[in-house]
Amino acid sequence: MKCGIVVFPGSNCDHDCYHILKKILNQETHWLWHKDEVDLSSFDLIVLPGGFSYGDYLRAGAISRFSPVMNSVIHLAENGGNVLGICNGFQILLESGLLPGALMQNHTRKFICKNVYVRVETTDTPFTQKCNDKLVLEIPIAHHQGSYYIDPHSLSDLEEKGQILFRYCDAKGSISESSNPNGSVGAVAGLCNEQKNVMGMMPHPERCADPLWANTDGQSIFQSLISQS
Amino acid sequence: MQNEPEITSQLVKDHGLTSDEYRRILDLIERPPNFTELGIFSVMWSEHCSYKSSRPFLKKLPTEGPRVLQGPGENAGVIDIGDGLAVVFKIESHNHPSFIEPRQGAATGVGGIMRDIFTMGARPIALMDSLRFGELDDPRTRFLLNGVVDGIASYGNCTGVPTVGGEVYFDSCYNGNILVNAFCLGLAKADRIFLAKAGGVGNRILYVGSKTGRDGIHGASLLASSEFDDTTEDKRPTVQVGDPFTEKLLIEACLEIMEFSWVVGVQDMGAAGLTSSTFEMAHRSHAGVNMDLSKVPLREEGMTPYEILLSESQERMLFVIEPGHEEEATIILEKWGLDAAIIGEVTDELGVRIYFEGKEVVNLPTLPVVDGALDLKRETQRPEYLDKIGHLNLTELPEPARGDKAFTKLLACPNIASKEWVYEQYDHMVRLNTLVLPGSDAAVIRIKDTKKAVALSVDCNSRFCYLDPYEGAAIAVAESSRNVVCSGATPIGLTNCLNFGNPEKPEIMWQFEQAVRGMGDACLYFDIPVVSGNVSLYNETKGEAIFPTPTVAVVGLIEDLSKVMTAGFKQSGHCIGLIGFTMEELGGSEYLKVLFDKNEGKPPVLDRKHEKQVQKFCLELIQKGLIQSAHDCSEGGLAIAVAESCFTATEEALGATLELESTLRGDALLFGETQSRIVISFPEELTDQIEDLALSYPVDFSLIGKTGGSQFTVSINGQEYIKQDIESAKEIWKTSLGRYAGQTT
Amino acid sequence: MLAQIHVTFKEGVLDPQGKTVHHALNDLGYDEVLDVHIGKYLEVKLDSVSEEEAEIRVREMCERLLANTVIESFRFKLVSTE
Amino acid sequence: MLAQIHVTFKEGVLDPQGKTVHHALNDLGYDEVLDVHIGKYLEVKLDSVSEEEAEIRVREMCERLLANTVIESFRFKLVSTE
Ligand SMILES: Nc1ncnc2c1ncn2[C@@H]1O[C@H](COP(=O)(O)OP(=O)(O)O)[C@@H](O)[C@H]1O
Ligand SMILES: [Mg+2]
Repeated sequence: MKCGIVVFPGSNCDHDCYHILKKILNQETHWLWHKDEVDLSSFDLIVLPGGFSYGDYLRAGAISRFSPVMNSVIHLAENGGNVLGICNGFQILLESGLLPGALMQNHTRKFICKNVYVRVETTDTPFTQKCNDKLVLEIPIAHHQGSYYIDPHSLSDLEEKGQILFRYCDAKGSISESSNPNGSVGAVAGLCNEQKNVMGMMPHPERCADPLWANTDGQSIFQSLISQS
Repeated sequence: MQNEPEITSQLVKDHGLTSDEYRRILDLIERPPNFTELGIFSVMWSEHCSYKSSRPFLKKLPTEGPRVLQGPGENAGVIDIGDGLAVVFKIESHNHPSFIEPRQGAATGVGGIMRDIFTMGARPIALMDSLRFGELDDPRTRFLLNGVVDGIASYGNCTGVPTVGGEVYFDSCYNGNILVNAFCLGLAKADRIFLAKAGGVGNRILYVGSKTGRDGIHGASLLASSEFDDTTEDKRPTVQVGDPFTEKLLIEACLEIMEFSWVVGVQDMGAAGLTSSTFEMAHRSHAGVNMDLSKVPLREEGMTPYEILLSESQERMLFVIEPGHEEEATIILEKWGLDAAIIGEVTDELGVRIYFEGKEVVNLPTLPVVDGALDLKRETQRPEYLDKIGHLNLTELPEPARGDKAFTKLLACPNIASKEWVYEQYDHMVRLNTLVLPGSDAAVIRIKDTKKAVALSVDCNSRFCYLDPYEGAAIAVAESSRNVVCSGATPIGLTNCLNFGNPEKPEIMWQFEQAVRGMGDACLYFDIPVVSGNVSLYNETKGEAIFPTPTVAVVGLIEDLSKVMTAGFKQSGHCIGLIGFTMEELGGSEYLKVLFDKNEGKPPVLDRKHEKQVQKFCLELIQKGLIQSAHDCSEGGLAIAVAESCFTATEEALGATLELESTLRGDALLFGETQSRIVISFPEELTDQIEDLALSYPVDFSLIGKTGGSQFTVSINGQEYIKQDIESAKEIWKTSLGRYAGQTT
Repeated sequence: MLAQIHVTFKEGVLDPQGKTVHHALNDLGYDEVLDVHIGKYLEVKLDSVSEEEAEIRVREMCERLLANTVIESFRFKLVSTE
Repeated sequence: MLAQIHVTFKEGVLDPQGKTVHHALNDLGYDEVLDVHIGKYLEVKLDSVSEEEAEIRVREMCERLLANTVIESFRFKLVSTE
């Protein structure tokens, strides 16, 4: 799989994604600088990594979506290429309109860094095909603006079309207010577009994919992508 | 310059200089300084920059060792960890600014310490913070706590450097003076360490980073060199706002530029801004500098040379580069969107000349400015309070028949309760190196592309230091190093932040002297070099000083990262053992404070020889793979230490049953804070092997119980003393700090 | 010319910050506080352009960058700085 | 009654958000943008109190909680909601 990792000036999980894709999973991995508009058609996967691309000033992801590289990413996405946005990357995908809805400040009003559980809601996507339905993954989150918002009508639309990939849940997979760390509507932790080639998620699968740690649940997402390319 | 104030004795005084000091300036430069020059002396001779009260004492700290590549004196200390790599670390205070504006004060504290690290060519890979606040029932304390934690989070998280550990204490002595000490550790190639050097004549001085504004003029230097009183409000505009995004750009750009051989030296602009960076760099290189302030990128209009030189705007650095490489440097800085300008060059004059709009505004020799402040021979005197509180009469303390109440009270008290509410606001995982997350004894950071890891811990029990500064400081060293050992590391270096009251008081200076001696003696004994540090004096409000708080951070090395150890029990049915033995020591304990509202007596005795054996033994157990957990006994004593190992067990909380035999009072046995004790757990079949090893040292070792079940049960000499449901106990411990912090009124 | 821009959450979008501040004010004894909404206030200084043009340009800035119209609405006023 | 409160950085205090948004607008081709400052806008709805009292109470709320007077200044206007 040929992967590209976009580097914005304030990206800080770029190296983590690189480490997992290149060093742990042995995939061909390239850096993509935000100022470069380039032809991405040879890539199997573009990752928009976590971080604070422009300090998260104004709104997370608001400024980055105008970077030249985003034109290339949008072009690729429109032509069916796989794009994965993690955390800040998810925020950028929403701001750029590649995914519907918005991310707001956590309802706790604080940054939250901890392990949470998410339940796989759809396995019929390139990002989740290696997961079992309703599989519970333990994945860390680390964000301040991760409370997903979309109007109720569009939310049921997402549900109907199978675009919701992950929901926050507890260790056993049940969903309640207390298992929702940031107040996201419908406990949405990750979703994809209608074509299912663009996915954004708040949790960080790259933080639980190195076997040096006991938990490697995040690998299932990367393995899904690898197996289909 | 036109309209410059005339130099009067009042103006000299307003600049924090005594008349003796002013006379010394006249002697040294053989003429009166102009207004701008007076400003320069004022900041450079301030306590904060000159260490005039503390320097004579600090000379006694041991700073050498085979691994030390750079000791105190540069931006940070450097220790060789093999494989061609070195760790660069330092801790620094931002107490006064954080009290005035907690969010920005703490944020810029983190920014400042990070710059000290990457200035040396190291990539910052871990942060820690040692925090002290007043009593939590005061809304002001909660405001400060929330603001400080938010500030650290906002800055550290945004720059992508994980905050992996720290400590938080509450005591009324910090009501009027909180402490915010920030630690940063970076990783560098051992042969590519950058120093604050100017090098040869003709080298260019390159200004990099944020534009200079009027913020923080006289910030660190004046704020940290006087006590707080009612006029402190007037000093408020000196607070600076941090810009972590620019810091992140600076980190990346600087590390990129430092790959080139034409970079001669680097210095960040910290306290006293452009002034101290210029003078110190020139002085260290036995060179001079010519500088044109008209070239400095400015944020505001109409700034005077005085303001430009003394501004403490954040996120700025100076590079010294060889001529002919200006354009290469500029291209890299532009790539990262940073302002940059050549503002001067190196001369062979041993002096600094500064120009502004074509006129010379400063012409000073470097030596008097940097090194001219006379070391003050501060008087020391043993404080009287020690006689009043030095003795604890245990017979006056009613001994409870059972320990349940004390146990749950201690679990809920903010000094012992889990600090999860704090560290969950910090990104402690970014960069994929944090092998041991916050919540264990020390954080462990793996070093990518090697088999190694480093362990970090920051500690100080200031209650002990108040009762006996010498012993208290030695205990801080022992505890921090014990924490590092419990994670499987060998201590290799130490940095310290000495937070004390007003040095003009002989009693404070006595505390200072004792603490530095205690720290130095302990470091010498445990063979841990002190490679960097920071002094923060005048931590007092309206005459009330804080407890002496000599915070220490110890860095340890783990050669084989598969041998990392954590504090939590791993499995039901394991044996629980205690390395070390318990004495009747309740002086200065959390138990005494929480249950009887007393801080008195003698702190626990630190038997250094014993401590060394305990640490060595524990390390050997870890390296031989004989144990499954190790956790040191600190605040709250044995009962709390075991409970914490229960709470941090791998999956859900694991219960434990302790069966103790002892002639001590129950409360001293379970809640006393005797030093040199470590709680370990291991599979039963290894008991003989561990006992044999203990005998061979020899070191005290006893079996005290078993893991498992849903209860935390303790019996003493066959009698039940504590029995608590482990899940509910954990809930109290886990949520208590957040509940306090979250109250709005 | 100065554009004074207000960006606020749309009706129906929960404003967690406003809610928290509301609680905090009540806790502090300001019982008369019935509701709090928190938005952004931006001042954008513009080089002399005509008012008509500024109107168009500022609206565009808001739509493209300054507000996220999925959740926020904006309004602005142009004031002369002469 | 509605209190419309503007909280902005004091003169001379660094406004990193404003600075970054300024750059972004210039990069987007809005060359006419000379400066950007970003502050907060709060709407606090008050139960019927007299205007004089509201004036005092709102000022106090700003000083105690809504503005950080070390680095921010505030101004507000009371509008009747009848
Ligand atoms: N301010 C803080 N920031 C980050 N982590 C913290 C902070 N305070 C405490 N911790 C973490 O909580 C755990 C317990 O801290 P502490 O009670 O000081 O431990 P110990 O007594 O073993 O030194 C440690 O892992 C520590 O790093
Ligand atoms: Mg501690």
